[in-house]
Amino acid sequence: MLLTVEKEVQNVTTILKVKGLIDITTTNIIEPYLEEMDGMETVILDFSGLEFIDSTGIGSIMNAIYLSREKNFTLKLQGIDEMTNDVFETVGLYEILEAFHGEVI
Amino acid sequence: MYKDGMTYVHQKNSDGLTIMDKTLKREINLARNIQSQLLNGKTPVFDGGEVSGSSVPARLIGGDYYDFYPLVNGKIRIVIGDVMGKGIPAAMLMILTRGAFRSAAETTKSPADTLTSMNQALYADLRTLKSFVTLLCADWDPETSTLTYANAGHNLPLYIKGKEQVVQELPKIKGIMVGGLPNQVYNNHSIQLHDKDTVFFYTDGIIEAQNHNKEQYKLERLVQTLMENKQKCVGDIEKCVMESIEKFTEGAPQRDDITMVLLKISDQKAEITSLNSPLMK
Amino acid sequence: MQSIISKGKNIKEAIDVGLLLLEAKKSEVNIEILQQETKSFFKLKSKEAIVKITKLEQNPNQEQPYKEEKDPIKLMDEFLHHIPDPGSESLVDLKPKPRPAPKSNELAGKVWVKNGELFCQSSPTHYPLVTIPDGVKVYRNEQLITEKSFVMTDIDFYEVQLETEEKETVWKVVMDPHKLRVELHIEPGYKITRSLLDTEPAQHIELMIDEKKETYNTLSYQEVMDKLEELRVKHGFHQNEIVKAMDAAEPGVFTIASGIEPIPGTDGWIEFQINTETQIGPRETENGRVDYREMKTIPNVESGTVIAIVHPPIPGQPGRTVTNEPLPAPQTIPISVQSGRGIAIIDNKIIAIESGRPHVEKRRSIAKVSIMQKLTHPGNVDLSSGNIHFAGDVEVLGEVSERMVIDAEGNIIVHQSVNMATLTASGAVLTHGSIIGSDVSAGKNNMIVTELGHLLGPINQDLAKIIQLIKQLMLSPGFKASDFSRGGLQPLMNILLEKRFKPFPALVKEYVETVKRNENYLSDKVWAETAKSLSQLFLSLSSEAISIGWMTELSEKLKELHELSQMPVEPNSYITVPNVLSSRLYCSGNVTILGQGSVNTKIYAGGKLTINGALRGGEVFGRFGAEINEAGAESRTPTIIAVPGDQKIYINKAMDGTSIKIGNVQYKFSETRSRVIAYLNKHGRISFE
Amino acid sequence: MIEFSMKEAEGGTIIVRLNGDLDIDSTEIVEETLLPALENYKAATLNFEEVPFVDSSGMGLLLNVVQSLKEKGVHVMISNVKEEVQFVFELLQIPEILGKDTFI
Repeated sequence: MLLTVEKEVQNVTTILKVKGLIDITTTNIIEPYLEEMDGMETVILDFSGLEFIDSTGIGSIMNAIYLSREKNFTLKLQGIDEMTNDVFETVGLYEILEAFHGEVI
Repeated sequence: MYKDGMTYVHQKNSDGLTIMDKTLKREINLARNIQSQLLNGKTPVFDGGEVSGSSVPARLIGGDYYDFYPLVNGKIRIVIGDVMGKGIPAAMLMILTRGAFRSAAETTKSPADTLTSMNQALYADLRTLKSFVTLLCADWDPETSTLTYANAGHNLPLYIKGKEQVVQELPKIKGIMVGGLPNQVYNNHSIQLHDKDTVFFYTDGIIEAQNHNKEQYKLERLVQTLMENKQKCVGDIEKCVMESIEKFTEGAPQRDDITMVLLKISDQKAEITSLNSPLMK
Repeated sequence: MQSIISKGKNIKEAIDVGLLLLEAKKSEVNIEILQQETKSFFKLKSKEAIVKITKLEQNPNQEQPYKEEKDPIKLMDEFLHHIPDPGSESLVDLKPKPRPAPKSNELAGKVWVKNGELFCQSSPTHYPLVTIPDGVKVYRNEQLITEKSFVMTDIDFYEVQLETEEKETVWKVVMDPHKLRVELHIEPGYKITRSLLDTEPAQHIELMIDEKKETYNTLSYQEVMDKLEELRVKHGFHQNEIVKAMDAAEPGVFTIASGIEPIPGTDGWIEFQINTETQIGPRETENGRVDYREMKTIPNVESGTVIAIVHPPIPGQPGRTVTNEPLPAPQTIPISVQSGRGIAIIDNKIIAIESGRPHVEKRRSIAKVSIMQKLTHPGNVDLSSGNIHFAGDVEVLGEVSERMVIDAEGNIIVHQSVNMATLTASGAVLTHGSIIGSDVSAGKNNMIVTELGHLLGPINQDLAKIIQLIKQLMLSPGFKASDFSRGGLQPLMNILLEKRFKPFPALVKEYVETVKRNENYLSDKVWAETAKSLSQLFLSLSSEAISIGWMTELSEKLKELHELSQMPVEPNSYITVPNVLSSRLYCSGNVTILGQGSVNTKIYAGGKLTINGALRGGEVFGRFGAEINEAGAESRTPTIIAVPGDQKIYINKAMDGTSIKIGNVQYKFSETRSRVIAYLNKHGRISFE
Repeated sequence: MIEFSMKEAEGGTIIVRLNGDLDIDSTEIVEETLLPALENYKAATLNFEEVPFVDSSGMGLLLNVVQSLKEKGVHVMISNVKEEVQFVFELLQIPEILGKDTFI
């Protein structure tokens, strides 16, 4: 598998640890995890195991951000390496995150 | 069995392909032709410089987009963009983006306004489709030799200074990708270009091009290639970049489309009057 | 303990529903209001009322320490009783917070505000006092309290009414008449919500108000785009400004589209290849004396010299309106060059075909270039030399004596004095000696043109009226126009001139005569031609057929001439002399008296009048102001200095008895005054700076 | 071309009914026939009811008739002027020239 997701639930916080690459072939793996966040207050996406992300992957993260409003949780991103950070910054992902009261930790 | 043009018939032929596969393939080919005609349309010709652009899709059809639009005031509006995703969905959104650019370019005063207008026009659709487009829009004014640009989440173009012999990114300017948030205000930034300067707009498919060993082409190689060929005309630089990528990837299948647009300033400054607004070739 | 959460349009409804579900009476439950219903600015945002209803134990007293004082259920009943109708604008905070549990002795006789509600505790010895600030209404048992302060009791029911203010978003899109700019004016809507601020318990409190302003900018992108569409705005949108306007919290104006303004071109011009500077007169030396030897020599050219190059106009660049229509640049006017004497124009070059002083006279877009010949008269001009009439410059090295006349189409320069003579020049007049008892005029032709212009104004006005009248007549159903083809307009003209435009022929006559009298100075044939046409039309009784087209054409020409006469001439002529005595000076441009001054002389300056010395007696006029060192005479000879209403008079020392006239207002100095700067104030009276 | 008919009224007044256009062709009739015929009355009323058009010569003619009759002591009145003709008279200020009371 090119992408694995580890789910860890602590009370009202869910941590999703993403390992491998998020691209067009793997977004269908991560999306179901995000869909089942009802009742969660905080969802943390941990990217420390991320190898590669493409624009479809960014699209998935945007979906997560939009979902956070719908399902009323706070989305936090962590473990972003420098290269991914550059990409996120370029496309303006952080501004969107901020607009939806999410944060980077 | 009920047959009409809308129904694909599952029936293996001798090659092992279903008829549906063949029909689909033909239609994708048609779509690719349409897209390539739209992309490789007219390139404006004007005094004081030249532009050129090209795009190679990773699959049969791609989601990258570039365009030129001559404005009534004699400027050329250039846009380059990368639609999220690949293949047919991305190609469809690319056509949508092109329409939004064409109508916005016609009516808006500056690149920033064009991006704002495009975001206003595309936001709802892109949200519904859970997609987005990164765009970089620039106005080249042959009269004053200034390049004014605005950015919606795209990577910054490379600026090859003809005189100083250096390659660097254009001064940074931020902006959220089109389809990210509604009611976005984009900002313009201007730089003065000089004789023999080249601006290289591209999508990240170039620097992320991979060879069989999963190594990336990287910005360093691109800069190197541009430096080596900077004195050439835009068509030749384009060809050299493409050749360099091909040589590096050795025909390995690519994950992303490869697109570039070049603008080069040439010294033959003709007198600019209202009459020599750009002509279409 | 059984409890449910119930919703309703308002609190009452929510409670009613809840009680029904619990099958309980109001007295058996504890009611907690979780959410007050809100009528929001937007219907979408309105909230339902939510209450939590808990069925009480048998003995609710344990939970309700205040039971003895005031049954909360009863209190609630009272509140519910006073819940405003859904339609009413007043907001009452109904949240029944658990009452603070202070020690009763501490609070006795005090009043306080907690969570926006007014509370009090009476005491047998003291009644708490509440002061009502402006803008707050307090009701006691539904009766408005009109006093500034009131005594609060806990047996009455009090309601505090605070007003909310709402204003809707107002916006409009304005396009300027040139369609170059579209502005969006916006005043975002807002809602001001007021609530009572908590106040510590005290025997006397003043209610304090908290004000919250929320902005509701309801402007939508689509509304703006629809409006722009309606205005047919297609081009030059500032999308960023539209988005900013949608976000605006304060009233503002946003330029949401702008066109491209046309870039004006350059009118045609003459580029001189030689120095034509002739304006520089004698210079004053440091000790205040005038050195005439410093006078700049006037340039001369040999025949064949290219004097100037005529440049065609450079057209401007058209602009574009926001409605995507081209906006033409202002029309550029070519310069029309008339070749005078000694000048040939080949292609775009002005070439001297005679030697002499190049002379250029420019009025707006018409320039006349000629070569002035120069006559140098070595001695005096007197009976033995005879009068001088010369089509060029005249330089007299000696003096001009009694009754002699010099008439020059160029400049006149006299090295010595001018005595009882007449000097007339189309150009400038310069003398190195005094002028005594003489008539001197410079720029004669310009003065005539100005004079003719004054006549042309009313003539053309009348002529336009006559033409309009005739056109009206020909269109009227009761008028038989067939005779025009035979008899022309003459019979009609006779009626009109005799009866309706009686002063008109007299004006025409004056014009024709002025032109005839000054034929020599009017080099342009157009003056004579118009005079002839006017005379034929209105002065002769010839039965020659005249057509309306001819009259219209003449009217156009007159209008043009009138406008031309109003234009300043470049360069203008001037008179520069050291002293002048008992003479008359007329000049279309500046008059400068450099020496001791002017005595008993009449001066008319079409430009500025400057007298470095004294002005003693006489009447002087400066069209562009007067600057005089010393004015007035000991002998009380009348001294009058006049300028038009829009000009100023400067006098370093004005002796008593000196008169000044600005416009039509006159002032006489009754005592000597220094450093006078006089002008006409906005009330039309003479003021001094 | 114009025609006229005359009818005597009380007090030495003659009423003239004009019929046709008052124009350049009317000059002879008006000057040579009408004018002499009216000279001996105290007052003359010119009825314009049947005059549909006037031209500039006609107006000159009218002014001439009124003035010469006035000189001879004949009081002239003009009546029943058609609206269109009245408009032309007013453009040229004929009522001001002849005196407003001339028109009835």
